[in-house]
Formats: sequence, C-alpha cells, structure tokens
Amino acid sequence: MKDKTDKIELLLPLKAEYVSLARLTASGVANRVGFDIETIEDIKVAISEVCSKLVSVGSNSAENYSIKFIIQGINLRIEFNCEDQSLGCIFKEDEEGLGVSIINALMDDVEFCSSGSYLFSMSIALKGDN
Amino acid sequence: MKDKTDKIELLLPLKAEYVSLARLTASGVANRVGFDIETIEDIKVAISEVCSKLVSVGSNSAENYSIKFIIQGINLRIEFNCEDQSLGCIFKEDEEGLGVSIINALMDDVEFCSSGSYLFSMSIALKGDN
Amino acid sequence: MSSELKVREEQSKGVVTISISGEVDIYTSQGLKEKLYQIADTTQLDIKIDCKELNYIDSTGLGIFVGALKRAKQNDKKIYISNLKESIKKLFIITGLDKVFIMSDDI
Amino acid sequence: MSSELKVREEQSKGVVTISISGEVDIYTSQGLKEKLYQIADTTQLDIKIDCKELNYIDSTGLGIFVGALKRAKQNDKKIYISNLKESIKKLFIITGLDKVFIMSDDI
Ligand SMILES: Nc1ncnc2c1ncn2[C@@H]1O[C@H](COP(=O)(O)OP(=O)(O)O)[C@@H](O)[C@H]1O
Ligand SMILES: Nc1ncnc2c1ncn2[C@@H]1O[C@H](COP(=O)(O)OP(=O)(O)O)[C@@H](O)[C@H]1O
Repeated sequence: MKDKTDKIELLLPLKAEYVSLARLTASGVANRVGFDIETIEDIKVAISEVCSKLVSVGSNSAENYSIKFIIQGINLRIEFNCEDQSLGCIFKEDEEGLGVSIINALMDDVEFCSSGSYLFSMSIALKGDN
Repeated sequence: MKDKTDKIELLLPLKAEYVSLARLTASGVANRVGFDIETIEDIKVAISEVCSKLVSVGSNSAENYSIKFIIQGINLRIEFNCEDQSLGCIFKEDEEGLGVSIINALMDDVEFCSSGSYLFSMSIALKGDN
Repeated sequence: MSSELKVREEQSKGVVTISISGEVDIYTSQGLKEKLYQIADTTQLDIKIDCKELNYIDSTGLGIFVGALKRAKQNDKKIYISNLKESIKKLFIITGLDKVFIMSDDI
Repeated sequence: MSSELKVREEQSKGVVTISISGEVDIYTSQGLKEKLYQIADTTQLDIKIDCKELNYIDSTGLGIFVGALKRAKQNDKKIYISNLKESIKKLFIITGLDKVFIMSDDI
C-alpha cells in the first residue's frame, strides 16, 4: 500500500435511482484500498445514508452531487458536495435519527457540518486485522 | 424508461489499477439503463479498452481522466476526457489494433477523434430484444 | 449490482410471513412500505419478516420496519425479524432496534 | 469486483495446461505475460490455455495470447484455447483470433 494520494470522484444525479450506483462504486474503491468484505458493507451503508439524505432534501438549483473518495495510504476519506451551497448542513447537528447513528457507528470520523469545500465528510482507515 | 437526460461522471487517476473501477461503475450504469447482461459485458470491455489506452499513453500534466455517462432514453453515450488536451486523438485513426476492432464491433457509434469538449466518445442503444 | 427488491407474503402456522429479497434502499423501499403497512394495519396474525435473502438495507428500510411496528402494535400484533445477515444485524444493534423488535431465527 | 487474477500451470497427457481464473486487464496482465511467455519460450509440449474460470479479458490480454503464440511457434509448439465464456469467445471472433488459435473445448 503506497502513501501517495489517489482521488476518485463520482458525480450523480440527485435522484433515488442512482444511490445504488454510489454503493457499487464505493465497494470497488473500498476493495481497491484493501478493506475486508464486512468493512466494505459498512462503507456502502454509510455512503448510502448520506446519498439518501441528499436526495430527500433535494435542490432547486442543482441536478447533481458529487462523492469524492480520497485514498491516502490506509485511510479512505469521503467528501460529499453539491453545487447548491445553500444546502448547508445536510444533517441537523443534534439529530438523533437512524441515519446519523449508523454513520457515527460505522465511520471513524465524521464532519457533519463542514466549513470546507464540501458539505459533509467522513473517513475510515484499515484496521490492524485487515 | 423516461427520456430526460441523466449524467453520471467518474473521475479516475490515470493508473492501471483503477481501470477495473471504471468497469464496475459502467456495469452499474448500464444495468440502470436496462441493458441485458451480455451487452453490459460488451460495454465494460469497450470502456476498458479506452481506459487502458489512456493509461498507457499517460500524461505529463494531468493526473486524472473522466468518463461521462449520458443516459438519454434508451441511449447510453460515453465521453472520455482529460485535462491534458495535448493528448489529442488517443487512438490513431487508421490503427488496426485489437482495441480499435473491439470498440468498433461492440459499440453502435464511435467518435475516435473528437473536436468537441471531450477526447473520445462512443454510444450504444438498447435493442428491440432488450 | 441490481437494486431490485422482491417482497413475498405467505400465511402459515398462525403467522403472516413477509420474505424480503434483494436490496432495500431509498429507491426500492416504496413498494415494501406499501405492502408492509397494509399488512400491519389489517392483519389478525403476528408478522414475521424473513430477511434470509435480504442483501442490503439502510435507515430508509429500518424506518419502514419501525413504522410497520407502530401500526402492528395499534393492532395488538407483534413483529418478529428473522434470519438477518451479520452486516444487517449490526445495524439493528447500532440503532437499538434489536431491542424494539423480537429478533428470532427460529419461528 | 476484485480484479484479481490467478494463473496455474499443470502438465499431463503431453500438454502443459495454463488455467487462468479471474480478470485479465491492463493492471493484472503483467504476471500472466511473464508466466505465459516463459512457458511458450521453453516448453517441449503444446500449450492449452484453459479459460473456464476466466471472467474478463480485453485487448491487453489478447495481445499477450498473441505474443505467446509467436513464441510457441518459434518453438514449433501449438496453443489451444479452451472453455471460453460466450462474451469472451465473441472477442476472439471480432478480432479474428479464433482463426489464429486452435479453439478447442475437448482436449
Ligand atoms: N432505537 C429506536 N427505538 C425505537 N424507535 C426508533 C429508534 N430509533 C429511531 N426510531 C424511530 O424510527 C423512526 C424513523 O427514524 P428516523 O430515521 O430517525 O426518522 P426520520 O425518518 O423521520 O428521519 C422514527 O419514528 C423514530 O422515532
Ligand atoms: N487478427 C489477428 N491475427 C493475428 N495477429 C493479430 C491479429 N490482430 C492483432 N494481431 C497481433 O496481436 C498483437 C497485439 O495487437 P495490438 O493490440 O493491435 O498491438 P499493440 O498492443 O501493439 O497495440 C500484434 O502483434 C498484432 O500484430
């Protein structure tokens, strides 16, 4: 596993029927990083939670959103963005919903309300037993 | 099958190890359009031929290339692009290589040397028996 | 790869069994919701949701299970969840839903 | 999903059989190339490439088969290709390579 950064980005229509495509691409990325099957399933669920939320919230101005996968050594970071910056925080900070619980439990690190160049980000690293 | 246009875009590092990810994402897109398994295999091969060529040619200035999937009704159009516009025609026009034969045979329509906003494009439509 | 979802309904031994196969996500869940709510609203029997062939579910689907449970309870019926794959059982534990439903692999 | 490739070599009945399983693409092909060329350069037997478990191949892999054939011919040996899946047999037909190799499912 080399330590150079690789970036993969997927742009998808803000439509429910493409959320499964986000999962499929995510499984390929996670497989390439070297995650085991169980962790790949976790990553698929976490990504799907964010995509579902984005698709449900929707946008009046944007048709697409992006998922950026940033592979750095054993670490996979996933950033979500949308041209429609008015979306702001896609999950409420004190939200106790199923989606938020799942994302928090499955990912190592979650940034719910980003002040950066993206709406939402989360990351997960290969563990010792991978 | 609705006739609105949906666009999906995948940005990949110009590296051999990500070509399989292009195939994986392509299989998800083609499945969503409604192609049968045999045609999905064909689309995967055609896309892989273009990716392999781009990766072999390489670039001094660009690190990534993009694959844009444009779904319009029963038609799937696939455009390849790279920030490094000096790449020009990625296949020689009179090339008789295996890759070119395969792409020509599997796709309905191929634009080897584009003057448009992309380097290369090809398309395929659902047939009557799909 | 395909995000297809199939929902089958069957009555025997005093339970109505709903077998779910495929993937439940925001796109496929609508059909499941209609079917499950309609059964939960009207059934005279307890409900068993058989997840043996369920390959994927996320909060959209879990929310539908919770909605069905509320309806079943008003109707004085129980919901049993059975044959969950490990990766899915994990989601029930994370969300505490393993304490809300009757988790059962053997009825 | 995984683009892994496995290459096994076995001798029996006067042929050396190379069994390829997985996906041959620009990333995985290097190992196949080394193994196949080395065998084609040195074998005293004809070569059978068994593709029963080959799920994917593109021009990178086909080019390696052609390269191996050139080497085998200099060595006065033949290459048989067997058990191709339909989607892969199609690529041999498209490229005319079905006339260049001995296509055989039964040796
Ligand atoms: N651990 C739990 N126990 C019981 N009910 C729960 C639990 N977690 C969530 N719920 C209920 O599940 C339903 C769906 O949850 P959630 O996804 O948070 O809501 P929403 O879909 O409105 O965002 C809500 O009715 C919520 O009250
Ligand atoms: N139909 C064919 N019959 C015999 N040899 C072929 C055929 N098509 C291609 N080849 C040979 O296969 C090898 C690889 O083909 P190709 O992919 O076109 O070359 P390259 O890898 O140099 O671009 C070349 O040596 C070429 O001559």
